[in-house]
Amino acid sequence: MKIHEYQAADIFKKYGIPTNPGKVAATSAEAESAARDFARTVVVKAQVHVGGRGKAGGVKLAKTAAEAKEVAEKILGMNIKGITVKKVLVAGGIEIKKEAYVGITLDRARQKPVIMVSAAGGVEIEEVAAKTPEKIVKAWVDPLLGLCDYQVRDLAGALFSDPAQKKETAAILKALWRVYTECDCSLAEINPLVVDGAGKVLALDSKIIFDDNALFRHPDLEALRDANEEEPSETAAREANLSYVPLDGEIGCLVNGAGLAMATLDVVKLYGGNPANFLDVGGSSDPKKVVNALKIITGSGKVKAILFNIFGGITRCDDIAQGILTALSQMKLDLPIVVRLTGTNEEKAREMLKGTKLIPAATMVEAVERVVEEAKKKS
Amino acid sequence: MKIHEYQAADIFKKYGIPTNPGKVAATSAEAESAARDFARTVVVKAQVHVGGRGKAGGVKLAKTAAEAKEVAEKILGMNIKGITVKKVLVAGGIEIKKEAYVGITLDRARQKPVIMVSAAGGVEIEEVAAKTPEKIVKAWVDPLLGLCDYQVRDLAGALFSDPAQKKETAAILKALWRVYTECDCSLAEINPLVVDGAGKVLALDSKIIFDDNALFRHPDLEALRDANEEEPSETAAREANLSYVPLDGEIGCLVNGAGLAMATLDVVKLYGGNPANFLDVGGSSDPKKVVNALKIITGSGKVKAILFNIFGGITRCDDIAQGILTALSQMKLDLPIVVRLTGTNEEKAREMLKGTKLIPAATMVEAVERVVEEAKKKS
Amino acid sequence: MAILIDEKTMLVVQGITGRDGSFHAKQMIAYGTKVVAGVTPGKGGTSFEEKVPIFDSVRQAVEKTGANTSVLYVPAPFAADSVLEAAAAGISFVVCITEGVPVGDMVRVANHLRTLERPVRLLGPNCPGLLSPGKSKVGIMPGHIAQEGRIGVVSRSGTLTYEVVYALTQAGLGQSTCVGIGGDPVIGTRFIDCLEMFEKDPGTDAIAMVGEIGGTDEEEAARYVKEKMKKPVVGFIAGQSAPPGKRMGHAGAIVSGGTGTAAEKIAALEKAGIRVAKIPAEIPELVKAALAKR
Amino acid sequence: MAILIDEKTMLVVQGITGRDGSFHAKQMIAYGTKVVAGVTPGKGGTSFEEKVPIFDSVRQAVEKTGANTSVLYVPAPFAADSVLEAAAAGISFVVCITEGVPVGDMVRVANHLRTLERPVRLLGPNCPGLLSPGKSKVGIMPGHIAQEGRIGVVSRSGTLTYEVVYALTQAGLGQSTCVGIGGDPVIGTRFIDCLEMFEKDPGTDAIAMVGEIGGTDEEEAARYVKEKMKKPVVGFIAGQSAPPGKRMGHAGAIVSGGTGTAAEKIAALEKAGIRVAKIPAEIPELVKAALAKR
Repeated sequence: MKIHEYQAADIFKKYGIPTNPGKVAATSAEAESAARDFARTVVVKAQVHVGGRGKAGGVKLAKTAAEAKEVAEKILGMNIKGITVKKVLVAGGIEIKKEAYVGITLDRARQKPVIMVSAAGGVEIEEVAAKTPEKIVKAWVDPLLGLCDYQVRDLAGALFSDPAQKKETAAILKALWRVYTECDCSLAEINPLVVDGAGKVLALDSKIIFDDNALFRHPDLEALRDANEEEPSETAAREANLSYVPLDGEIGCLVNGAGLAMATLDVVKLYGGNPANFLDVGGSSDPKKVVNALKIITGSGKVKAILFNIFGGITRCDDIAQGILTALSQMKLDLPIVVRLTGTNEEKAREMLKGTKLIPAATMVEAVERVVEEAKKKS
Repeated sequence: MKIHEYQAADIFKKYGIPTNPGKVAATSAEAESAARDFARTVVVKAQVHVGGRGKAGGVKLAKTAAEAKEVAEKILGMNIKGITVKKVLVAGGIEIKKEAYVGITLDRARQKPVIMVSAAGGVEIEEVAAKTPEKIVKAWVDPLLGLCDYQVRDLAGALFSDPAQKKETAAILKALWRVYTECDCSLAEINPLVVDGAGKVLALDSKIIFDDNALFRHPDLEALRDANEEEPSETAAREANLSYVPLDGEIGCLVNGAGLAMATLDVVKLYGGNPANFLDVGGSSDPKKVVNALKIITGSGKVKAILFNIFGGITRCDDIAQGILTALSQMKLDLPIVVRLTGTNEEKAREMLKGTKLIPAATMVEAVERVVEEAKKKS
Repeated sequence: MAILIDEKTMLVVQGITGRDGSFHAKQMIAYGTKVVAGVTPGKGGTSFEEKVPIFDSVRQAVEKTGANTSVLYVPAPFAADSVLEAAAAGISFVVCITEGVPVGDMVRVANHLRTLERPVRLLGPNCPGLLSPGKSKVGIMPGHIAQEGRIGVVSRSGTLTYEVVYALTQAGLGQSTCVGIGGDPVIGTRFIDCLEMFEKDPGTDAIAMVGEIGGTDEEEAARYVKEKMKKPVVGFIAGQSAPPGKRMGHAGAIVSGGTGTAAEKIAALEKAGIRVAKIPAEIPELVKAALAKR
Repeated sequence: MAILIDEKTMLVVQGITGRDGSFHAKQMIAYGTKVVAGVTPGKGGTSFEEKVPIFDSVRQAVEKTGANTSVLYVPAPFAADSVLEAAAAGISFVVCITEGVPVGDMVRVANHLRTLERPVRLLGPNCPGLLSPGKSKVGIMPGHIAQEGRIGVVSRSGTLTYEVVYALTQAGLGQSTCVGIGGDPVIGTRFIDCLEMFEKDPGTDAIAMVGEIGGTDEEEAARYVKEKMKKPVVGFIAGQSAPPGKRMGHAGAIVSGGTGTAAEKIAALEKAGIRVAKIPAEIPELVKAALAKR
């Protein structure tokens, strides 16, 4: 789960990381009043869950409160990578002497958290990694031992030579490690970590992504979720406990199992179709789940045909067919629906679909060919 | 470092372990007033840093406040294993349905903390271990992983069968583990852990010993030290940074190094003497340390002769001899002093002692024989 | 022959009295798996289906029944502890079916298991378990889709594994062992581990490896195949059409920071000489072709 | 021959610019130990006595100088971290002189070191280090008391070790290696480890083992001598007159809960056929007698 910069900064502050104080504004008037309080140049930053907001024009300086109002007016409502900006952060401008990067994430290959620091701050770490990997210093943390002082010293020393700045950075790294582990983060990042005019080290931008699997033990963090940042269909899917990702195409896909769902999208594309979504409907034959899934998928109005791709496994196919039929009887849906059911009693299931408006298919390829064809008919 | 029961109970309470509330009293009047507040039978318990206070008459029931006063009068000032009782704990009497033992300490052989529980509570665990070891259930904790829930479940299940009591005990064990690690304990023990009349599990006695080496990072715990529980000579030695243990004999021993000091006491005993103390004076030639050490050793007035046993090592023996002479010139000491110095320039050192009242000796055995002889002369 | 489980597998089911645990315990018993014990704290002394003794702890289960393998159907908050319990109790192979386990928990568990003197292998979490057709089934895979044979299957997913296994079976290609290693970012047994075991297994002639987006395990597996393996491997990678930064159902199926794309993985496999199927249904043909070439 | 350190020992001194570190670094260099590097964070780039380069971290020291052994003269609060640093940097033998290290820190360190793939041996903490006469000296032992020879010495204490080494030297019994394992309750290298190394060392004929009250390491060593060793071992145990429950200087020298007494230890040694000296001065005679008996 992603959170906003200002929320991440709040958490960092709680753990003792110095941040640049700011105020959140949802209107340009609020932004103006915030800027007036700072009584100097401010920076107005779009609060959205996507990177590259600077390039998109979502970060602007304003010398006066009036200018801040003007700038906020432009940024609020702006669309950045498909997401509408609802809030801005207004923060006092500071003199920047140095910009560095520090971040903690999981190294999947080594199965250990890795702390990365780079004296090349302010740009995305992926960019640094691609262009000048030698500028990144890494330390892997033994998760059972925790972050050691000698590692912190090494990392801080790679960023700054001034003893006071090294010491402040060491304290920041230790605090960031605590945030990372105690809050079950998949990413805790400060980019840039800056040295200000007074020579102090502080976090100028704050980023945290939480491990969704661990949110159950952090209700306080779960409460930071901003549903505005999701499409309404994503919110609905989350609330219905469906694993769902909206896509651009016209073929709605209901598949059981994430791997099979991904493969289904691939086959749809391979056969010339465009999937409207990723959706794992799970292994049961519960009609309610199917109803929820269909509503979510068709909500956008873009879907022209629907594909069920279900590998029965232990659940019997006739049960699943019954579930789909019950679900469809509970809602009005005027779209071609291709159903592929494989597993125990698959013939019986296909038998059941005869005489309904559902189009049965025996294999995945057959089903995909058919649904692509149906979608094209509708175009 | 040992602390009192009431202090340990305070720490346990802070970590969420239910304890039996009590009040500390330093006078019988305070004990009476505390008992009046409880308005029922109370137990008056001597607060001393030694075990076996029950057998020594240091724990008594009192049905009324008047009786509590009477009992406290007897206990306060009582001498238990050489220590005078200065405080009592007055606690409400409770109905005891079951008594168990739980404790955490270091298993030196395995180099891991071990949690021990026993359904045979109320007696010393060493006694249980000696007589009925099968009644003790142990779990070793991987210090890097920490205490696991399955271990807690296992241990709690070994004590109680009632689900609620198991659950309460599990929570107590987890809290006790936190006390043990977070406070750098060498022992954290509840004996007995009882089930009271209402079926609730609570700590009826609380015991903690801290690792002296770790006190530097726990100033709050260091502040719990009760100098009353030490002999004045121990306090003085601690403050002078000398490693010292008072003993019963008449031969004062100043040795450099703990192992050599222990061996010196052994040889003194073997040759018919009785050491007055263990004291590690360290490897330096600092006269101030020697003065402090001599003052501490001779403070009791029981010492009849003094033995210096110094293995020079890297420090030169003539330097050490000079240090001893300087020290002696700074204080009045009318006791025979045997000095054995071995190492670089030992002959030169012995030369320096000639003409002084110090008695030089070439070997440890020679020195011990001589000091025992000198002490006997004085008897 | 088979890898990881066979006739000698003596299984303890952790969480046997739960909804999933009891359902799949029955399925496993019906398949012929030797389910020797169940564990549910607080229910020790009772029995499952009047056949399988239930214990309060895995330690007791191992002591009384000699179980050597365990499978977990316990809720996500307790999964890590249950794995540790099994490992400490003397189980040498732990299969964690549970989905939604915090990644931090598994990082600790995986690193801990690696330090044990007596090796303990973990499969999963978030995996369908595994199946050695005709010998033993541990987990939730449907037994009827598989058939005894000489193809090894290893996959990060559930139903996609079934799809592949079923396709192989229908093509007359039976399996030695079908292993679902799980879709989480941190898992106990990885492609390389399974490939190594299949390479050593005299009952396996070729391997079908089903990967997906996220991480670099497929790339490392490709290197391993090229450098260390003699048996043919064919592959499939799911998620070619997945957008970056989105978690595709599995916690581990995410393209982040530009790495872990299907294109990269397919390229790595092909570079290592592994034929990659465009659709799952193509796998049996590729396996046959690979076997014919030997 | 010798154990643990010899002519090939390339030493890095952690805390080389401190009072103790600089003093003993000079002593070690004077003895002939190959001191190749020093470490003091913040002083990297300077040098010690214009001869030994100083680095900010052990990693850098190892990279630049090929150091294989380290010795620590760092204050107790930082000792555990310094051991971990050395271990992570590729040092294979770490000698921790520091006294007063929290026991909990060493419990973590000792358990961690045991899990490393590349083995790292720790000696200490709270130990005088070790000395292979004529070859190398690491720690704080006075070099002049020792003499090249074929007796191994292993001891929990400092000056008592010197006493024994000096007595051996004066009796004409030179030493292969003299090891002070340290007086703390949790130490990295124990009696058994040293006995095993001495048993294997072709340069050692007999071993003098100096124990003291507290713990059960001497008892375990006695069992080991009886079951596994061919070379003669003689013993001494300090602390026969120590009262129970009192820490006798060393954090580990305490009789607690009735165990760890000198009487028990002496009995265990004698039961294993080890001759135990009544006073340190008796050790050389016992060693000579044991060697004559062979």
